[in-house]
Amino acid sequence: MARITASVYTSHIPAVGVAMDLGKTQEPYWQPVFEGYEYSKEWLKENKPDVVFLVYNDHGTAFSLEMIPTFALGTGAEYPPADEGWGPRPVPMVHGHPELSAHIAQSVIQDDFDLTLINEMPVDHGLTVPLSVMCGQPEAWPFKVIPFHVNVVQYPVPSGKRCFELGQAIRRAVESFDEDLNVQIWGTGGMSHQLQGARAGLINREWDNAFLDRLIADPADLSNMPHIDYVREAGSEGVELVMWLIARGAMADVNGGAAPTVKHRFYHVPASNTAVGHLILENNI
Amino acid sequence: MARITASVYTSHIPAVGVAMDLGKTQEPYWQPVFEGYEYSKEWLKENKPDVVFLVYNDHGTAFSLEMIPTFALGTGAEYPPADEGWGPRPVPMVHGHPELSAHIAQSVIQDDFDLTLINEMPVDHGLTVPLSVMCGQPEAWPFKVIPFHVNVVQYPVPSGKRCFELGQAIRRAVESFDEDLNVQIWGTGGMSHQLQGARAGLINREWDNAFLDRLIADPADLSNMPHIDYVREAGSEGVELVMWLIARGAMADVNGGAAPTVKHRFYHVPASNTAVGHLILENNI
Amino acid sequence: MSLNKPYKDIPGTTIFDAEESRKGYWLNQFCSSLMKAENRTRFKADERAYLNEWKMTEAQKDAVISRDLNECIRLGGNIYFLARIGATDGLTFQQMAGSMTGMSEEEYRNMMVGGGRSPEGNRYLGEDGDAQPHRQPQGNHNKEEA
Amino acid sequence: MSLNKPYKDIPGTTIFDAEESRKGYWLNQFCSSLMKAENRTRFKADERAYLNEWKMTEAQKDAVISRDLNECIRLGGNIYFLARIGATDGLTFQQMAGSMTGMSEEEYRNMMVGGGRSPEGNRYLGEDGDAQPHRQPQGNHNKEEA
Ligand SMILES: [Fe+3]
Ligand SMILES: [Fe+3]
Repeated sequence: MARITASVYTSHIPAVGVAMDLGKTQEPYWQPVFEGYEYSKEWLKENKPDVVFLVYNDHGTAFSLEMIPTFALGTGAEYPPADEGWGPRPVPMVHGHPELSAHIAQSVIQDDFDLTLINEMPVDHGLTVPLSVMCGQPEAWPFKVIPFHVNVVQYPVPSGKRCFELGQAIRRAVESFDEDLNVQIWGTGGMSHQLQGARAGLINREWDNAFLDRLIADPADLSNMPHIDYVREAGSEGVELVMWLIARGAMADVNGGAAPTVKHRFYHVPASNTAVGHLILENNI
Repeated sequence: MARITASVYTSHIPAVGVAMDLGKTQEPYWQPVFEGYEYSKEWLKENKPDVVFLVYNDHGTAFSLEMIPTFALGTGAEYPPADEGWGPRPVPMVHGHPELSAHIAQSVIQDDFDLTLINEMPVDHGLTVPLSVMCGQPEAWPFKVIPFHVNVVQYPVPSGKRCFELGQAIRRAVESFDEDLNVQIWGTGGMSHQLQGARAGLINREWDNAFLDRLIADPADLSNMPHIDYVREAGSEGVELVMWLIARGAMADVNGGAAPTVKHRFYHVPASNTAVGHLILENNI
Repeated sequence: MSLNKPYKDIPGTTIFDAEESRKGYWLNQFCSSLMKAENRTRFKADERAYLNEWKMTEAQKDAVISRDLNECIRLGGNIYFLARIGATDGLTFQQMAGSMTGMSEEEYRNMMVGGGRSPEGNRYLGEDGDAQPHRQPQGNHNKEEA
Repeated sequence: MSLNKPYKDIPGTTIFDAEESRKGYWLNQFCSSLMKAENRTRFKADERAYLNEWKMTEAQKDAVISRDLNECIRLGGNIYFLARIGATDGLTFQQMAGSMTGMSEEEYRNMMVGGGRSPEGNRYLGEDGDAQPHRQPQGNHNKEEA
């Protein structure tokens, strides 16, 4: 039987990907950022999943305004890195797990989540930067990836509560898959940042750390926070953090299991416009 | 304030559109089909809506397997008739109502329906045939149309219950729109038909009529019927009938109002492979 | 996979689920391409050459060329996509649906005019309706040929 | 429309909702086209000519040409789409974001290294934080120029 063994949370800042692609990780500006992922890379090697269910948002790359899905599940076999305007990132092709994806689609749609299924799309920094910070620069990604896109670009975006409940439905889906698979779920985006207007550059260190505390200790309560609080406190793009609730909702304790172990927690300001947040939670079975 | 004044239900059989386009409506085969819509055309002239919220399924036309949305709301300004392989139907451009669409999107997504928003797409016979049978062959459609697509092509498709609840959310959305608009909601597709395999041509007159009875009298109960019953009893394509539950869910009585008046009911076999069903329900305010 | 698929016990009926969809992906994508007039022209000019542009299996290509829609469905095709082939050939939906039953066009049309195929005996595999496997192919048309 | 839009009271912040999206549809679609290298080349060769291929307003075209991202946002642009213009110019996200604050690149970068913009006074319109309208444009850079 497939099992969700751990969840990983991380910002997916494009400049972090660029710093890796250009070999700048040891520069004084970037060194403290990447130091925060040293433990994580070791941990991931020792806890190598078969599949990562990777929750992210496409940033107007695969999805233009022609068609805006609220939740989109990748059911394809492979996903090429996107050209976001600077040319595609020099990172490996992302390989999917169509059988598990199809199974999750079947289960989650029957649980009344109105997914859009995607068989072909390029994946942008929202998906590839988390892979880079967690895996470094391998020739090929060491596991399969199921991309799951959440609309946080055009309002209304799905509520924190909806996201948290979706995580629970994903857990049910994964755990009813017959094959023995080690599955991790990653929630990406955030933490506080605003990329637009006179308020660009907003960072709220106190709020971010309270978010991490609550995500660990009481995610059900955290999931009731309205969008406006994210925007007001953590910047217009801080609303990406609702995606972390999907990953958190898929953990065992939400469904009556044991509380997860916090394996790693990291916070740093700044990377480009953004506060970097990162967390690893392991299920205890 | 915008109001849903009536709901219309009709099959959307492509051959019916072809019969109209080729001027065959008075042929003996077709005459009884179109006679069933004579009353409806008069009724529609006397009860002309400003906007029709038209629930249908795209038949692999606008949406290939590349991307399969469960629920897709048209938010664009216009939608051209599609080329489904025989060339586009000679019918007018469909004009949308972007303001009302945007309002419905806002409201319904906040009600936890995970819509996909569509700004540009061609519309196939699922949408244009209902317009043709209800309006005849005008130079321009006499009202705005908001297309709403439901995936009934690739399983799993949304449950009857989910559709019925969606109808209720659409009603709340429409009735919170400030502008004074007469809105009708149409549910299309069905009734019994199967287009594939050794069982092609299946028609279940008794079941279809029981469906109409229950749709009128107790739609909440009807909405609990599982897909497998639709398929087994009404043919593999009979599952399109779940879309009628969206329109029915938007009627006043579902939300504690008065029961609707049955203005018209029509049933005929066959049109091509399919049983033709048609119903007009008017809200009593 | 342990999810419930209660739709495997209906005779002569394939439910197009995610598994079928994966199997038939390129077959159905090829069909979708026929919504463009220029592609219909290119396909008609040289069917095999056009099919070779797609990542389809040889069995899928053969089923398309022989217009065997039942076989296309077995190989992951969905009728709404497959209908693009019929449209390219100038067929109606009734002709396409009829072609899967073993009946002649006239037999199928008469069945529909007579009220369509009865659900009796055709709800579950193992009953004795006319769509059951042991009663295939249907139609005098076919029997005469056989 | 009577739906609640509680996000209109935050200074220096535009929430990209369906209304903004309608307003900025072609502006954002133009931006999306710059994800293709050949379109970036064509745009750079003759900006006005390339913009004229899109159903944009003249005000939108002018805002693009003058690289006024704040004005682009007022006209319905969304930052993720607008970023394609910056990418075409070879700018980073930090340079783009900074350009909307009135600060020089160095001032903005220093603000970020110093912990970023404080939320204090910047949560509601009418407070006295540095992102409030009455404190624009920001930065010594601008003041020196003015
Ligand atoms: Fe992001
Ligand atoms: Fe249909």
